[in-house]
Amino acid sequence: MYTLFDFLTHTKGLGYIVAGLLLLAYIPFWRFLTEREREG
Amino acid sequence: MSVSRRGFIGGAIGAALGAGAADAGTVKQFPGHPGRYGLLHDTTLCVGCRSCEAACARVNELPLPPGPLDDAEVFAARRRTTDTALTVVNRYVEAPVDGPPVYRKLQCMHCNEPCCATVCPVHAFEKTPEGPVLYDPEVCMGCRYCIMACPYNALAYEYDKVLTPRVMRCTMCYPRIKDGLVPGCAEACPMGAITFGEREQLIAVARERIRKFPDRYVDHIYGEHEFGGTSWLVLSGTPFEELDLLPGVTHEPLPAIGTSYLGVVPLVITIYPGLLLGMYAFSKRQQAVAKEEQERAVGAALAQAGEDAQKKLATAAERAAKDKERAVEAAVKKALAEHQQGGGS
Amino acid sequence: MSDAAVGAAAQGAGARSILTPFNLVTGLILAGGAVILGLRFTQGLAATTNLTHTYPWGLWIGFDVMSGVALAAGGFVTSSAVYLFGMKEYKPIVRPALLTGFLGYFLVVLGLLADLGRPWRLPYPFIKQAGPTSPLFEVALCVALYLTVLFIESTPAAFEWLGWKKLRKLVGSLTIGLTVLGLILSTMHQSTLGAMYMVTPTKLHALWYSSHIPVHFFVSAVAAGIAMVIVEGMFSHRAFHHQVQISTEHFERINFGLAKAGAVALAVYFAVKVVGLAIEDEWALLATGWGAWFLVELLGFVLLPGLMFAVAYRERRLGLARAAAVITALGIMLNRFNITFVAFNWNLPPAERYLPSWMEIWVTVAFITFAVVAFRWIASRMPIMYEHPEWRGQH
Amino acid sequence: MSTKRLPLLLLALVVLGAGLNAGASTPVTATRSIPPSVAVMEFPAAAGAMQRPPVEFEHERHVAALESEGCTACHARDERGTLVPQLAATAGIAGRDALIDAYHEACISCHERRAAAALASGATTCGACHVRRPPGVPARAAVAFDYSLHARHAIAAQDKCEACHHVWDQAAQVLRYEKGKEEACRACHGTADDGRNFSLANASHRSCVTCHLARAEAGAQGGPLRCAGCHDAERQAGWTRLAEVPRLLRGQPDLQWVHGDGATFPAVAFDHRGHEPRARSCSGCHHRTLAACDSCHTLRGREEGDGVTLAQAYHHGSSPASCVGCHASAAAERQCAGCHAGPGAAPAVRSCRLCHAGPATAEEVLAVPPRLAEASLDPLPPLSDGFPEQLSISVLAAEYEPSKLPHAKIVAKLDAGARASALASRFHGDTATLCAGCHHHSPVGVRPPACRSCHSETADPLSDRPGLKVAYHRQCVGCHIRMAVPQQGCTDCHAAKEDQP
Repeated sequence: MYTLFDFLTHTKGLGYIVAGLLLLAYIPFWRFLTEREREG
Repeated sequence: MSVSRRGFIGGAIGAALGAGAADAGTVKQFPGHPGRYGLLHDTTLCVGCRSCEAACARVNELPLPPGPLDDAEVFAARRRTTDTALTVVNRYVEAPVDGPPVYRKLQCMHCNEPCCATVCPVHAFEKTPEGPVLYDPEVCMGCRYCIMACPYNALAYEYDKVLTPRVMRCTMCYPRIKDGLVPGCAEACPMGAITFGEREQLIAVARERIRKFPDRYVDHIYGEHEFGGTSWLVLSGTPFEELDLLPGVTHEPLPAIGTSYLGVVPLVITIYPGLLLGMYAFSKRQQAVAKEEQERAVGAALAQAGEDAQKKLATAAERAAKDKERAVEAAVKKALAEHQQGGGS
Repeated sequence: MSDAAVGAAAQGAGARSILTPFNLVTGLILAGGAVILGLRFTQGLAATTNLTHTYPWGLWIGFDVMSGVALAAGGFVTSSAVYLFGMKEYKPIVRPALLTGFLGYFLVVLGLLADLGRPWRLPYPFIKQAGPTSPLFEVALCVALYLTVLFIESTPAAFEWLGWKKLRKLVGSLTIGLTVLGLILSTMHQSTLGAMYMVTPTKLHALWYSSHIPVHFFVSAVAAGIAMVIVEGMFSHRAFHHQVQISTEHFERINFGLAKAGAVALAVYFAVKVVGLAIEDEWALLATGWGAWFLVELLGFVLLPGLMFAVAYRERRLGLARAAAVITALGIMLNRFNITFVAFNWNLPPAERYLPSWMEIWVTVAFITFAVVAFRWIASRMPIMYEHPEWRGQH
Repeated sequence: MSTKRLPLLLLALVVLGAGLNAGASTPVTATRSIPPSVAVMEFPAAAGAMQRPPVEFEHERHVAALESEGCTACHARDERGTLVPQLAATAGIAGRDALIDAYHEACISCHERRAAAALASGATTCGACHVRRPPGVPARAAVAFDYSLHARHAIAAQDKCEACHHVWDQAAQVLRYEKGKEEACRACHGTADDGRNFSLANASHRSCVTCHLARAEAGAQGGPLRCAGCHDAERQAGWTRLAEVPRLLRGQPDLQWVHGDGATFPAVAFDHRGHEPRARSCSGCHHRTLAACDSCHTLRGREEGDGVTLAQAYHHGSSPASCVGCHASAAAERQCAGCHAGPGAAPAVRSCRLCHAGPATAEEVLAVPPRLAEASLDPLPPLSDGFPEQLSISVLAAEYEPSKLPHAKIVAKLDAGARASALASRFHGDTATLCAGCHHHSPVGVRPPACRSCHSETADPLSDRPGLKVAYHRQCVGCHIRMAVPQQGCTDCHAAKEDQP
């Protein structure tokens, strides 16, 4: 990792993927959270 | 030596953390690929013969600059690099009474931290370990953000081509460098105004020239730090502003400024769902509460109305009953009176 | 307006003759646009635009992408207000706003396709090779996603028109999730459009350049979105008067609500701009020629409409609110033009400056006309301006 | 505000903006040059800032208007009849407000008086005099009182030096003339009035203008009376210069040993008489007083000499008053710059001996009379293969024909330049030194090596030694540029190849 450009490419690329996955993961988490509400 | 239990545990944790902390603590430094190449452009030696333009055109198989090379009319207007001329020489200072005119060669500066590479949405630019910044036309979609972002206005675009327009710029003769040769312009320059070599050595050479001839040079190597430093280094006898070389607003590389905001983006992706669904839940609950209150209010109102109705009914019934009694009494009395009159008559 | 009358009015529009003056004019413009685009795709960008190596981005980027995205922000503003923040009384204007947003973003993609050197490579950042360090990559990602979100959010009207009940129910259930996703995507790319200019501190004039440009772009987009909803309401309410179910009093109440939101948005935008001046200590620049031009934009097209919105809301004057909305929309366009090519490369001599060629202007007008015609075609068929009887009161 | 007027307002805003924007990019106009006859009347720094822009007093217009009344209309004469340059009305007034009132009283009342008498008169309102103008640069050229001008004045004063020179007798508090003590005015008169010791400007105007005025009134041929007469650059160029200027005798030695007391380095024989015509005036070297250098500059530096040591005074590389500095600037002249401003022109270490050739100890200095080493350059050697007449450089010939180097012609031209200058012939020592101009970084005298023996094909980035092609061009074209030789084009030295497109 010699140049800032390489570093940014690496970190930002990873950043997007991680954020995307977390966003998707939020849906099952929300459903898990509010499951009981919907049954009642 | 007695080691108390807490001391022992504390020491162990400290050691464990300490090992990991060694490299994490330092701020990230990016010195760039060691031993990468650069070029030193000494504008006090340049005589404006434009051999470099001709050499560059030959090496890149581009049309030679129009007209004879030594036609001084060309210097009347200041030119810029175009898609068919990857480098141009401009005259920046007319010949003062006591000296020769000052020329400078324009081309892509091959920055250490190229902002053209940073802003490209398809990563078409790559900063090679040898130094040049290379462009890959196979992925470029022609958005031209690189041309807009370059602070030196060094990039050009083939607007006239329909199917295969490319971004055109100096490649520091990358194929020649890989063959161990010197870039075309450096080889062609008769006055040695363009010297090719390792960037660090060229900086040392430039400093030595300034030290040896203090009144010939402005004591500044342009490109050593500007926007994070460039592969092309410029020495000049006149202030750099006169050579249209902006004094480098900052030594911080442009990619650092350009992408500083992007750090927030993943945060928006992760924070917003919680925030918004929280708001949505809040507004739904608010609506639910509002509905409940409404029902309760209606219920109460109904109940209230019901009670009033009962009361009213009760009073009405009472009154009715009394009226009836009174009516009955009156009737009875009247009957008695008629009876007494009947009896009497 | 009983439901039967509504249905009759919808069919009635088609019966009239095609050659109305409106169709003639739009047809002419669109034909001209098509010819020029044909010329652009056969002779290249050089033949149809004044773009140069110093000005790689011109009117198509300046208007369609920069201003188009901001003006199409009405969609996410209204949908998030209604669905997320529970402002139910704005429900009737959600669909037209979403349709405007969808057509606006469609306009953006059209503008990009016309401006890109190799438009057939538009999906390359996602399928071929990504450049994650680039703000433009982030904008492309979000615009692509948000276009699909807007498309899905606009389909309920189509499904109701086509009578596909199951699909309509499915999309109905997605509304909340889509609105949340839409708000996320909008926040990101509205601001990152501004971040695209953070990389050129030496080329954009100091008065317009700021390290907080993303915030400037986002807040101005909200203001522009609200203004655009009012402006769009102005035209569509008059054009589709026979379809509108809500009473004019309710429509006016919505407009005044929007005017109030507009006043707040413009006030915030004005504040952010002035704070920008303070942080970068550019007071002295206001005395220069550029300072005067900046003040024209700031006072004439941000402060003025903001005050007009406030007065219109207090005095309940709809005409004033609509005028303010028009000025705000023009103001955002002026700001985006200033940033894209008026104050860009501000230190170059006037000879090297950029002015859009008539062909670029014609094509841009043709795009706008296409959007208006599409809006008119959809709104006259699908339940945009009114609620379909079967689906009354549902998401 | 009804919506009808809105489009109008909008249109006005846009037009205003566009107009301003067009004006935005016009560059700031160049600074204005203030003619010599205009005096910018600014407060002395001590009196604080002025509330209004300074008045630019046009002396020329006032003189033209008051021609008939003569100088005493504004200026007064002191007890000895000298014309005092300051305005009479403000003479002796101190204090900021008093000074303001005095000026206003003097100028405005005069203007009003003349206006009443229907004569040409000036402004009376504040803004008319205090005008805000862009920054100006005074175009006033300093008067170069060189030998020729001094000689013309001496002739006019019939060699009576007491006409201008005087000495301040501290004891008797009086100015008197003393033979042999004549100094340049700058020796005593500084930049600002200091009690009775007037500033240089004040003192020079007092003596020169008064004398010129007296001669003019007496009908004799006198010097200029108006500002532009002395201070205008073109007029100065137009002054008549004496063809041959007699030597200015002030008791200075012809030849002497220069040897600082306590110095151990050999003394230097200084040809004072030879150097005098080299400078424009005595104060070329005697930049403060006409005393010897070591009276202010000592080995370890003294307060009178601003701490500049004797060695620095004589050897400072760029000061025009020092020996080495003056010689360096001479070497930068056009006919010498070819070699001296070139890449390898550092003076050889042994050149110290050229000057320091005298005795070392103080006693010997007194005993041995000063003598100059004579400087004679033997003639150029005859043409031979060691000293070729013409060279053809073909080692690199590729795009062009081999280049023809007229070796003898070049050496002859440079040699003539060296011979013509006494400085050059003295310091070159022998004719062969000239060769080191091109054959640099190699011993002088022996047959010098060819360029390609040190310069290889490719440059050596470490030692910054250029490749052969660059060495040729940098040396030849560089020298032609420095010496303004017209042959600087590619085909001037080597013909283009026929098949070259």
